[in-house]
Amino acid sequence: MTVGMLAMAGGVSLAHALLLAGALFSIGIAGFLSRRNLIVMFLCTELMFQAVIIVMAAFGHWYWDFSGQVFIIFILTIAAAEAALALALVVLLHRRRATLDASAWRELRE
Amino acid sequence: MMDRIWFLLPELIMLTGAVVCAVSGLSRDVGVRRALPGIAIITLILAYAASGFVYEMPSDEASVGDAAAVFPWLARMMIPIASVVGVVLVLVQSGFVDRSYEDAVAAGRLQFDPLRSNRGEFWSFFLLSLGGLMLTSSASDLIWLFLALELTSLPTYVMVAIGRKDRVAQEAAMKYFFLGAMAAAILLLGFGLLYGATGTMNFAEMRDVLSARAGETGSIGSLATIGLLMSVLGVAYKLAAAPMHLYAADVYDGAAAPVTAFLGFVPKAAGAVGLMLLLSITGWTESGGSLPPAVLVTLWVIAVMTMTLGNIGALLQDRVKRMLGYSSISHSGYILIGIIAGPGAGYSAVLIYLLAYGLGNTATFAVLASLRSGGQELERVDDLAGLRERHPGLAWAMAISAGSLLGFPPLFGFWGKLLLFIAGVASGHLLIVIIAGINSAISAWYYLRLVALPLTGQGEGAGVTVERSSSVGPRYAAILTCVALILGPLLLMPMLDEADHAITQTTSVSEE
Amino acid sequence: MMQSIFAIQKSGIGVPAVPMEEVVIAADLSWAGLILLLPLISLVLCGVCAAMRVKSKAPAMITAAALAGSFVTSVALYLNYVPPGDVIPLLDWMNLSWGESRFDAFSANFALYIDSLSLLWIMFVTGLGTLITIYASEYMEPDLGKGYARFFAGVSVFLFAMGCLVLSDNLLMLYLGWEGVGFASYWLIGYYYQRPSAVAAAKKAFIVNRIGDLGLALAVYLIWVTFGTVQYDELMSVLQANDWRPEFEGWSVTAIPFLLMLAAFGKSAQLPLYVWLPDAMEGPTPVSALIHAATMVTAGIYLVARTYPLFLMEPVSLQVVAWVGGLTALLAATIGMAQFDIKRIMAYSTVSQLGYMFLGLGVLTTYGAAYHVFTHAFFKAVLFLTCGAIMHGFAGQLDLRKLSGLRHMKGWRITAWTMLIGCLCLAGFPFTSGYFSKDAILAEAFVTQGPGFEILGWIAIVTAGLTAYYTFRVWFRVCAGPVAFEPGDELHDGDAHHGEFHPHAPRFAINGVLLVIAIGALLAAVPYFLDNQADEHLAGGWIADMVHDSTAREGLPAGHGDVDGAHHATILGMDPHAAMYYISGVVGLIGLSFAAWLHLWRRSDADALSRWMRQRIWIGWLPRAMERKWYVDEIYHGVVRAPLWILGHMCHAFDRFIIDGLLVDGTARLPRTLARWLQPLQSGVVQSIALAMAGGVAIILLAMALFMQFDWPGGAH
Amino acid sequence: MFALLLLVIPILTAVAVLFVPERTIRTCAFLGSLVAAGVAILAAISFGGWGNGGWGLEYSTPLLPLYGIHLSLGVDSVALLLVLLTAGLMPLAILGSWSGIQHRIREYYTWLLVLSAAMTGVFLARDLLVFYVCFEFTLVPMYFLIAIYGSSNRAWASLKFFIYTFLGSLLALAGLLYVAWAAASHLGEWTFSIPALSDFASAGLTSTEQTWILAALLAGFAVKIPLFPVHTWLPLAHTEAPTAGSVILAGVLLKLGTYGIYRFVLPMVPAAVVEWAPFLAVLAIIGILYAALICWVQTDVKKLVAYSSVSHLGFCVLGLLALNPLGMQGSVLYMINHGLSTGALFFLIGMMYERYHTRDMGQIGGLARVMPVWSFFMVFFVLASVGLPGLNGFVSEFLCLMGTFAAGSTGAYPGLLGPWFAAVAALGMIFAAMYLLIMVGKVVFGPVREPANERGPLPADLNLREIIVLVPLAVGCVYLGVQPDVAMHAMEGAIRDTLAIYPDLAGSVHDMLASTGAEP
Repeated sequence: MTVGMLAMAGGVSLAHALLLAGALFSIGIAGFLSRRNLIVMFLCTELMFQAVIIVMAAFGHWYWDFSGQVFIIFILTIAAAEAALALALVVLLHRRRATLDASAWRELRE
Repeated sequence: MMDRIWFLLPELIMLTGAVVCAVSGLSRDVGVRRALPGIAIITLILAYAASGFVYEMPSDEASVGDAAAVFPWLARMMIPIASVVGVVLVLVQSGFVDRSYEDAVAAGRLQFDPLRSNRGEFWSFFLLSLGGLMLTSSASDLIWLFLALELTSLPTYVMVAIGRKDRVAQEAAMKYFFLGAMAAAILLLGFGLLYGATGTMNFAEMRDVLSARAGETGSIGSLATIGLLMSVLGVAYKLAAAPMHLYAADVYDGAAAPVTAFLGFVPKAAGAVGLMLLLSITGWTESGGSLPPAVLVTLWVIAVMTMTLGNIGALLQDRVKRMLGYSSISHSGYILIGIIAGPGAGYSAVLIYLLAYGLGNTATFAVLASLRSGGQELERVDDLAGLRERHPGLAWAMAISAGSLLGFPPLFGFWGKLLLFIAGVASGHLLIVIIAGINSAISAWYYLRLVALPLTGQGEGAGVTVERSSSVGPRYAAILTCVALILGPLLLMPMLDEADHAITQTTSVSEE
Repeated sequence: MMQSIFAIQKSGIGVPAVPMEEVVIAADLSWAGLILLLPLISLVLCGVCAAMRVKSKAPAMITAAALAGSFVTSVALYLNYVPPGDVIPLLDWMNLSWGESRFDAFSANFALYIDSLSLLWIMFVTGLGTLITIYASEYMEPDLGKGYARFFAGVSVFLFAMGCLVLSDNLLMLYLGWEGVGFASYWLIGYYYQRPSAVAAAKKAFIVNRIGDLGLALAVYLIWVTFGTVQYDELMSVLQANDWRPEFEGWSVTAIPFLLMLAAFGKSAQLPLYVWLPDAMEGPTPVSALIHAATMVTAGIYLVARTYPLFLMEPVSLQVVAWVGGLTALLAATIGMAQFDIKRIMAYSTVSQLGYMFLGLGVLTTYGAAYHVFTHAFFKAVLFLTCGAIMHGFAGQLDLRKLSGLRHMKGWRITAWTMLIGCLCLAGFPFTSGYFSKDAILAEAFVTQGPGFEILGWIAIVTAGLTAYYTFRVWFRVCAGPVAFEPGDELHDGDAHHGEFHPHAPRFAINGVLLVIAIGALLAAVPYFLDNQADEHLAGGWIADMVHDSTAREGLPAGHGDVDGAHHATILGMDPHAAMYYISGVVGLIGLSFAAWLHLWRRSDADALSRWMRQRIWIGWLPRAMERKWYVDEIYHGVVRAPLWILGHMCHAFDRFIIDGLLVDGTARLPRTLARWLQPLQSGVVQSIALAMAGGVAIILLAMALFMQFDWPGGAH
Repeated sequence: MFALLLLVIPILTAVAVLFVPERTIRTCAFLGSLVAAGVAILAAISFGGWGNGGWGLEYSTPLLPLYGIHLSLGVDSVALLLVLLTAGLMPLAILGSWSGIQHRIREYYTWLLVLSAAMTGVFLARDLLVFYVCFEFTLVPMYFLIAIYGSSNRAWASLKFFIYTFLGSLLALAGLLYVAWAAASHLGEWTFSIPALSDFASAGLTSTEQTWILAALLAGFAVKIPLFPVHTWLPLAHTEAPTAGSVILAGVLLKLGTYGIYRFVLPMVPAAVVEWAPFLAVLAIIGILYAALICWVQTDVKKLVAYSSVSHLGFCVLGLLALNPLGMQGSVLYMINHGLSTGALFFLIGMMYERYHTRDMGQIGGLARVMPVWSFFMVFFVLASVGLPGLNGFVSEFLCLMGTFAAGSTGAYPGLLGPWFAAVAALGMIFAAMYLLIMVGKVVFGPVREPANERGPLPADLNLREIIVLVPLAVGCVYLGVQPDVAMHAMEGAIRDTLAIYPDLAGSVHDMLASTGAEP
């Protein structure tokens, strides 16, 4: 139903793009919540970011407005920065515990 | 456009300071490395001065401030707040990064190796994050806001990781980072939907679009509402508000005390400011407009949940930083009262409260940073017992800061809370004020432990020997903040005027 | 329905209504304040003596002198007395006002209301007080340097409070005196404070009196609310003018006398509040004589007499007074018959005699009541003081089975014979003072019409017989018969010589006082034969004069020659007054002869009789119940004290466990409990935290989507 | 200016105490409090409002003009009487803890002086927030006094005291802020001036609003008084507090609650007060009897006196709710009298405790023989507490009950209480005699019983210092018992002013009664 309405409201391309973005975001978040490997978890966040990028791009295209595109550049940059950070962190953690299992890190709890 | 650059002078100064720190931290000269906190302080003072300078310029722009921003004068208020709390934070953090490494170098056991030194990075991240906070306040569109928020938080991830080189700190960094990434994704998705709903990234234009739509259809539309809700929830992570608060206890607990002090204030302030900016797009101003009911209800629920969960969570804690982490969550709940109260009295109360809370929070961590037990940080609340017998000044500082956080008259925290309550009542949200009152009473339970154990305890935690840490900075910070908490209310009148000015000056209509 | 003094006639208890003259304010008589001031001064001086640990008899001297001064002042006041009396302002106390009307102000000051009634009372109070203080100066010798000053300070307090009670011009100052005498009595009963029984008795006296005080307090409120004043002179003129608040007329007019009654019954030890008086005998004997026999306990009679017009407004109240008085008289007499402690016998006889006085008030003879108060004060003081002398001499021995033949012992003759005088008066032996005063009441019981008043009269006559019996039981046992004694358990230093007990006979002060008061007791009959000054139509001599100018004047007997409508009743075909002379004389003699048979001539018969009665089931309960005071104390304990005590514990438990434990601490525990429930959220695993966060976001978004009214298609357009 | 001095002198003394040499701390604190008392007396002399109402000793300077918040001080005669009570009790409290407090004396006297400043501030406040700040701040010194210098269970007692009263006062703050906001939206500008807010609220709020505000205010004040059923912190706090703490707690702190009712509840929400007076009176009466019964079964002397405070303050509340000058003057007088007599009782218990280290009636007895002077004072103050006429307790208790009894029958004042309320409450008089005399009977009289542990360094009986502490209180008790007129005339005008709005409500009360079918 939603699909149909979106299609009616905004045309095929936008709806498809948004659906794709929604699917990506959902996969990302599902993966983030279910996977234990730190690197895979990080990749899932990247998936979510990509989903947002698609949203931005789609709406930017829809409105014929460039600020969406501009935002994409910045998002990519931030994602890159985060990737650097994440990798550094993962290396650090791996050195300490020799595992990338996120649930191994549970010293801080109640 | 150049006009805006001019208004960014303070942030540019911060950036410069960060670069200077990063570079000079690599110096082989111990003196230079020791001077890093000094550089940070100088940078902050310069930024403060610059904010005064650019905003008081005798030009047409001066009357409206940073005309392109949503709240043109907000930065005029936020930069001083950030600088003042920043200076104290510098003192708290001075000398703790790489302490053992530097000690070893000083003792001649190790050669100085720039690749192993984190000090320069730490201070530059410190300044960058504060710069991000300053930038947040002058944001005029979604991109800027996002970048500013990320600039605020990304360095903090690193700071948590390198602030203390042990397992829990790294675990804290891991949790902070990964959960932060997820929250950022949610925030971004919200931004994307907002963009989709309005077709613009500029806050002023979005406000025009949405208020026009609200004028026609009676609502801003569901896409915008969902987008706004997601953005709010994303920002809630920075603010440590429910349900995005769950990381806070672990992270605050794991990070080193000085870093926790930083975490307790800077991202939270950025989040609060970001929330004020985001909500402005609904056309909600002092003179009129209102929040969409869904957003209002969400904020209301979030506020109540946050303060309640924070306070009751803190009740069970034995570890002092974890307890303070929960306390910081509860303060986000109080801040949200001001947000709910809205532009005008509510937002200006938020600004005052941020300062009061920032000082009080920093003071508690300053005390913790001043103390070590067995070469480690203080872990358990009970370790504070009988502190007065050995270090009366620190015990008193702990008591005063806890009292201020509790909102006890006549300390600064009380006035902050009072202004929030007045704003809440004045905006018709009496119930949430009452809930906040009950929450304050609950919070008395654990804050009083921080008062009672140091001052009245008989040293039950005597098994652990508590000594003063070698660096004097935290002690000065504790004294300074406590003086500020006691005497701060005397400056309340001008501060409130300033905050009121910062909030009531809004860009009325976009230029287009 | 308006009721006034005049309405009484409808109810059948006829009284003449004579308008009262206005009482004048007489500031020039303020020297009368000395009556109150002197005891206060002596209180302070005694306090100083106590603080300086004076070991001489100075406190007694000071107190005696001060009280003598008070007595002299009272007499001087009497000599200066001009009917209808004066109000003498002394000191402002409470004056509140918030409007113009009388009802918008409340004022009660220290001022003296001098009329004949208060003069009568203050004179015998201060007079007897002086004498008994002199007596006590010797009696209390063993305590020299220990509690001596404290004792006389207490006596001073008592005299001050009693003066306030009697002389006050308003109900509030009366209340001050009322509680003050209660406090003095607490002080003096608990004089031997190391004896738990004395402490308990003192406490009991104060608390039971407080119950009465509650009645007085409520009565004062009600009087003020209804009449707008608590000052006697204003009150009387309000009553005369029917100028009270109409909305309170019905129930408050009824309630006032009953509340006052409660107060009077508490102070004067009537049913159901008499239980404290027998226990009060724990105090030193002079105290029992002064406070618990002669003066303080008559305050109830004074109160009723003082507020008589209020009682007259509600006729039922006086009937209740009469019945309570009569029944108390009988009950206490029966208890008195079965006791062995002579002081307790006297205490019950006091209760019984006070019952007579209330009977008198109830049957509309304030004169009779006042006269009986007057005579009783003397003869009962004598009796107590002789008991005290005996107790003093025999190391606290008071058991009449262990004392005998006192009149044959050297040094004890005065004691024995003065005791005989007291006993004769108490027993109503013909031509003693008690005979006349009792008859005045008895006769009126037959004259006045009321529900069962005739039965009441016969009860009173029977009681008179019982009184004669138990009175002479004491005298015959203790003073007559062969010489025999056992010492009590309160041996003083000088008592035992070489292991052998020697009773020490009373000396000058005690004997002198005994003689004086005994003579007084005999002479108390004289006023009956004096001429009436105020109104020649009255009967009753000087005492009637002293009641005449007061608020109690409605209860005065009309002259004998004056056969008005009220005196139509006859008893055995004779005029009640005349008949009573014979009847009570005969009844008294019967009681006396029984006592003589059982306790003088054949004491073994008494034991046989007692044994015989105890072995019979149908009558065996009677002596036991009489001995155990009809179990009244036990009933109080079971019905009032124990339930309240249990209730106290229940309240305490409720407070600790329900209010504090459950409600307060439970509420305080709530946040922690809630936090414990939520603790699993903080499991520390990054995924579960993320799940909780994302779940929270999802829930919020879903809830908003469901409950907020979205216009779904309104998004992107 | 006097007002500011009264506030500043204790604070300055407190600061001085922090820095003077160890040996002179007590002297310094004592002198400071004496000076404060002297200034209070001077202020009382210079005060022009005795008897005729109105404010005096006014001082005002802006704090937060944006919200109309001023540091605005001033007193009416009732407040000044309570200021005098505070200033008068303080030197005695300091003198009374001379030997009882042996450790951390510097802090002790600092807290005591700060406490006195805060309490004075409550009575001096003419601005809502000044009031609230001082009202709330009294908790801190008291908290420390209990938590540092208390007996064994002090941590729990202080915590409970703090949180309980803190919660209450926060709710009261919410109510007061609501009033301020309502006034602001009505008047167009913020004000926190108490008279202005009272004027506005009494007329400008609907009866529903008034009811809620009444509830909020009572949450703060009823806990402080304390009224049944929110009284349970008090016995605990009293038992644990050090002597001077108990004295101040009973003497002044509890009066903050009744003063709050006098200052805020009665003038601000008259309609709600009139409507709810019977309900509150029933609570007060339950408190009177219930606490009295509990007193009866106590074995701890201090706890007994603590519960007796609950009982006594019930009379005080009843007097206020009578809504007529009789009851109200009695009630205000009661505040002072209770401060004197119960304060003295706590002193006496403290003196006993210092010697025997127990307060258990089962272990101790017959002290009249060992400590005659102490016993004299004990009996004296117990009698004052019992309400023996001629001493102070009587006058106020009598007037409170009389006001209650006559409620509705005193001129134009409305009143829903009446004879039955007074009659039931008056049972408290009997109970008071019962439990206090039982206590005296056990502790003072009877055979001597002393606990086994040896005496402290103090002499057996009271020393001169202790007598000096007690004598002023005794003199006060006698003076106010014999000359209550002095105090009552002094407060007359202020009370008439406070009650002035009530006669207008009388009509509506009668309507209300008519609609509920009740009879006046």
